[in-house]
Amino acid sequence: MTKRNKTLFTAVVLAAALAASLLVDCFLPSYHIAVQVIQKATVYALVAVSMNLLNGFTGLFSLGQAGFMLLGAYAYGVLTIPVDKRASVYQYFDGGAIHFSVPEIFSGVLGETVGTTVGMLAALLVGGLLAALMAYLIGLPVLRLKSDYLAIATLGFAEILRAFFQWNALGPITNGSNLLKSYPAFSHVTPYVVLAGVMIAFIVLLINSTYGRAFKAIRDDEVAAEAMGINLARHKRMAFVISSFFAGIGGGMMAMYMGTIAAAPFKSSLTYEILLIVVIGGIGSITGSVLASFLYIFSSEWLLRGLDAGTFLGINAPGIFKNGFRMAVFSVIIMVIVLFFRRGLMGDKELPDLPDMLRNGIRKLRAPGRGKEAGK
Amino acid sequence: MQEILPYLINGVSVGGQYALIAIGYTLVYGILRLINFAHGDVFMVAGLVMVYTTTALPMYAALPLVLIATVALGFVIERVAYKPLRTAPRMSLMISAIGVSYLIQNLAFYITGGVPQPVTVPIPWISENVLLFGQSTKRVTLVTPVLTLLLVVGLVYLINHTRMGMAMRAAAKDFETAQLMGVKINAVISVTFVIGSFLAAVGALLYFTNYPSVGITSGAMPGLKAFVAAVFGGIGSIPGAVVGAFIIGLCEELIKGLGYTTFSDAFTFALLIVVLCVRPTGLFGEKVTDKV
Amino acid sequence: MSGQILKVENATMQFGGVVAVDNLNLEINQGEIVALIGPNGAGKTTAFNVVTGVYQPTNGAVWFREQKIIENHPHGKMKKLYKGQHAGEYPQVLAPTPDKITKLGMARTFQNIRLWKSQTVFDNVLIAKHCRSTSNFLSAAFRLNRREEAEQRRSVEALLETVGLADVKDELATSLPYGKQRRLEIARALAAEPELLLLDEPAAGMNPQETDELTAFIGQIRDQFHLTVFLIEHHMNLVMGISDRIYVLDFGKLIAQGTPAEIQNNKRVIDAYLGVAEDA
Amino acid sequence: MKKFSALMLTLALTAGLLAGCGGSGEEAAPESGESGAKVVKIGVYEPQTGDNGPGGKQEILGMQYANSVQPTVEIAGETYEVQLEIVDNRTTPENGPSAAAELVNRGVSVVLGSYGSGVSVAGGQVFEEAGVPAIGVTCTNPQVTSDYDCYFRICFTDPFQGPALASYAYDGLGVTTAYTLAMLGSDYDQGLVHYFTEAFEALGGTVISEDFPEGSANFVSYINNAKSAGAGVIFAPVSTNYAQLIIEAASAQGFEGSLLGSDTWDNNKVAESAVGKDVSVEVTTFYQEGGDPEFDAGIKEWINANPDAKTNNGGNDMVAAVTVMGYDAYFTALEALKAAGSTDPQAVMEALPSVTYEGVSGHIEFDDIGDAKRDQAYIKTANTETGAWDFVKVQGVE
Repeated sequence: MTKRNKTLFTAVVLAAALAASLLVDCFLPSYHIAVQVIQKATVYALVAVSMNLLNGFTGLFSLGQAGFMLLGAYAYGVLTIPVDKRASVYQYFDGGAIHFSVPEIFSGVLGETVGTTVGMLAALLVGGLLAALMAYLIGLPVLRLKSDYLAIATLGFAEILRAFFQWNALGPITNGSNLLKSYPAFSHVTPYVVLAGVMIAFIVLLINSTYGRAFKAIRDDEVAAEAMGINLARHKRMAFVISSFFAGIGGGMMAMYMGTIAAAPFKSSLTYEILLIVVIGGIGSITGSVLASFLYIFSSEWLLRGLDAGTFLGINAPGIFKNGFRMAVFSVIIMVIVLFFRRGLMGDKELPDLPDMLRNGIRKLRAPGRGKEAGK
Repeated sequence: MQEILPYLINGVSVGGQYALIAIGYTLVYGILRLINFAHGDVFMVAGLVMVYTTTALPMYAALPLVLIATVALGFVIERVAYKPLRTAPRMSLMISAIGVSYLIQNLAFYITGGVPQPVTVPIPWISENVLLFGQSTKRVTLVTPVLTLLLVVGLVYLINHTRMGMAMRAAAKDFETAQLMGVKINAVISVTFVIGSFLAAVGALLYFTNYPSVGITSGAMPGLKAFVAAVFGGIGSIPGAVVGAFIIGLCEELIKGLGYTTFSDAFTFALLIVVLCVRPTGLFGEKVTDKV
Repeated sequence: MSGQILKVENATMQFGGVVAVDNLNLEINQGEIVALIGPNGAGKTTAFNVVTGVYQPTNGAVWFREQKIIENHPHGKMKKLYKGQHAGEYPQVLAPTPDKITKLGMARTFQNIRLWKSQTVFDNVLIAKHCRSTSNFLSAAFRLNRREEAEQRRSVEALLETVGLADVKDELATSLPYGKQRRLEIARALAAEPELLLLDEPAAGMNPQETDELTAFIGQIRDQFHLTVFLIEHHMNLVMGISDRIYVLDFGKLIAQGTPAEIQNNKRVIDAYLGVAEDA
Repeated sequence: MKKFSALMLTLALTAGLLAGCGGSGEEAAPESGESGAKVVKIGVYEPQTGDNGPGGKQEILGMQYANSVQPTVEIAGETYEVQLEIVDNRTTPENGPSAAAELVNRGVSVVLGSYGSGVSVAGGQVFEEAGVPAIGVTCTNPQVTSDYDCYFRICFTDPFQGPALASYAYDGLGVTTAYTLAMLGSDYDQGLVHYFTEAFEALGGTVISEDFPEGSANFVSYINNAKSAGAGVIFAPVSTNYAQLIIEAASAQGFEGSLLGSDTWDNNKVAESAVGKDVSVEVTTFYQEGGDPEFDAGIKEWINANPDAKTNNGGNDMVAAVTVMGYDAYFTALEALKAAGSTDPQAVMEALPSVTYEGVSGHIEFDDIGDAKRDQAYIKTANTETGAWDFVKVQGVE
């Protein structure tokens, strides 16, 4: 396939995705399961891509994603809860310490609809920036650590962050262990798709720029990269901060999707879940992360629910299809991918390579004997 | 003194439990340079097996079975999930470990139905209450640190005075050279996992006797804490892991005693990060430099 | 064209109790090709690592273009352990990371090839241009640096043409035959626009014919890019055929220096290479 | 080849996905059941897994038993078969919206649940948008009903339960210093502690509050803190698993005062874990076994005849209060369906405020917010010999 065709193909796929999301919004009510699932999947896609930027493209094995999402989610909630709802949300903290709401401030200037939207986006942005700032601070000591030490240190940071957000002394801001809620959220699919799409597009652009190439050089060989004039500390920090920024925004969107914010969901298990999505999609493939997010969320939240409920694909076996079977099947699939398909769905290939991959696949299927040679 | 005494006793007991898990981490890390994320879950499985076997079998049959089952699990995990990745990048290995942890938890979830399994038949004698310096406590509190130290002494002897121990030391020092020198590396690694799982099983017996139930995430927190202990003591070093575990156990309980209960877990991680940044090799770890 | 480009002054590198480089002094002038030779384990690569900032010397200083870039003195644990000389003479601590040194105008290759495995030949060279890029991540991501990027790509094309790798530019670096990988490493170092090129055993593992080609190649790029070359090598044919001057290292100490002809007849060098009985 | 297989895997899953879309897109119109009668669906939005899994399962038992007692309902002159649609919300808020959407998707007329307030609040958004009424069974946080018009509740709330416990501790037990222990990150625990503290201090007592991180197993130091603070009572409104751990630690450390629990403690496992120990455990709850002997006998027979149900009930046939509440919630829903005269969720929602029902747990009637009008809680104590709950008194707020 020529380069022009590849670009064309990519454009068509993206346009189709946008059209599909618009169609969903036109025909399905906001409480429809498809809407819920697509929203969750786009959020996961964004966070998975942000993690891939760090783990897949820069080779920094960080497990702090949940912590940065937590920051983004809380920033979003704290800034957007309408002023008149604060008394009921912060019921144990006398209405909390913050007495303004960003969307309300903006709607005072720009009018109700536009102002609220702008305010929500601004709150998301603040969440992202907060996560980025925290990443910068954490990064100063932690990024000097090598692979697995880095992983465990970032994991630890996420846990510490969680304890802080549940601390009653910070209750007037974080509401302690209690839920934040009643904040505005997008109820349609398209805002999620567009928002996540724009963010992911930025990451793709970054990865294909000179900085992205430098990240990959660090991943492939740190010593050589440094010898070729790439400032390791600066570039690692940059990747860490950028990744955390998007994780923060992802956290804010997650808050929108969930409708309530508590620190509890942002545990290390969330990070593991996202890491496994990245692995399924292929470490080093943005398209893979997005695809895997959708597959994972669609199956776990919707299509494979039958595995837990007794009946699946018309087979009724309550003895086998009981609670937890779905996740058990999932984890087996994940292990199979980790052990035998280490490159995941996409390897390091991207959307434009997809038609070629399919064509090669079909050719191999037709001539299985020669398949091995062709595949090298 | 009388006031902090109960915290000290409890801290030593908790430290002993962490120590038994921490050794498993430190041994595996010493040889494979892998954080075996699944180790805490092996610990949890040992607890579950204990619950199931002690209800079905008499105690003298049940306890050995727990040890055997746990050791077998550790062995199988290594063969299935880590051995095929021997030449793969370290990140793949770590992902595999996280995957195994996820798998064990989800399988346990499926088997138990996601409900914590009650420990209906606690191990006799050690779960009785005794008085110590005027404080009421369970006998296991005293047994744990003593048994831990005995096992560690045995293990250190094994490593320093047997052929297998020598092979383990060689593999820890230089994996490839040891292989070239005729050390059967796969056997050594298997033995490492067997020892680690055995100690985790002993730890689980002592730990879950103390508690009313075993849940699917019961292993996660002790596992993580024990790992921190191993890093704190200098990962790869057995005395380091033990000392680290006792220090962390004591600190944790003292912090609770001081009233900062909100941060008792967070403190452990803060300690970890400080250690990693100030002295990445821990208390007893060896310094490694990258070759260019 | 003359004038000093690199000066290593009383550099000592000690790992614990082991002195790997002991009071090394050397000078390289602009336009020269200088070789550092010595038996295995003599400390040649360590010396390279000190010069390029990978290791911080225990004591001593390094000057680049008559500007001091590295300096250190024994401190901390080394204070007591230090076995070298000139301990009190270097009070400052100057320890730039390798990337800073590369930006100053020094680039190196590695003894065991360290190419970026998942990148194409072209990208391997292009990435080395990154340190000369002036864009920040936002302008790079939003493609506001188109002109610079195009310029870099053009110069990489030209460079690959020069080193004879233009025909394989879209292949994965690791799929190249060994000799070409070596060449690519040199090309990559050149892309960082150095004045001083450091080659760590460029001919390792090459047959005589390949070595001859390499000898010619080094000469050619020296002239074309107005380089100074500092190399470590075991192939005496190459060293003798190309070097203006040679330094000889044994057990971390400098035992001889001079023109190829002088070195060839130096008794200490011959002893070092052939080995000499302790009591002789 | 491997890459290709992986790709095929994707395609297969995608195909499954499309098949799924085809199968479940439509709004469920009244379908016909096996017997040919029309079907009305009642959604069960409960945790079956996670920390609240055991409680959720017991609550479901009540609904299932009620369903077996009364499998049909008369709506506008027609007999409908009642079908329970059970979806697991996995205890945690992040799984709430999709679980709720799944219920809406299955076309339920009314929803029952959930055990646990946080996840109820999270699902409430979806029910509100879809216009499906929900009846909270044992979620006691006031926010559940105050936030959403669609949410009703048949149990008492924390602003009642907390003060009831405080007044029991202060007046009933004569304790002036209380120690509270709540899990970090649990809004239920923290909320109840808040109301308890407020009331207890208003009565003139002192309260020392501490939190423990999720996943804690060793409570010895907390008990020691309570002892050294001179607390006469430990109030720990935590989930059943932690309740057992606290009882264990309190007995090992020889804590002499009372352990006070909330409705979550009303569980067989908790009572059993106190057997043979020198502890005194008291809890508030919605119902006391023996309050309706006929009902007790019926449900015990049903549980014993049904191995799965017995497992879900913790392996014995003790009747938990949440099970009774589940039973009452089911019948309240049937009353609402009858009153609405339609299976349309909107009609049910409009009919609910005026529904009244004489349940096993008492009279059920909703106030303006949608909460049941309740002013009494049962206090029970764990019998350390039999492992059963013994009735102490009926407690109100003074």
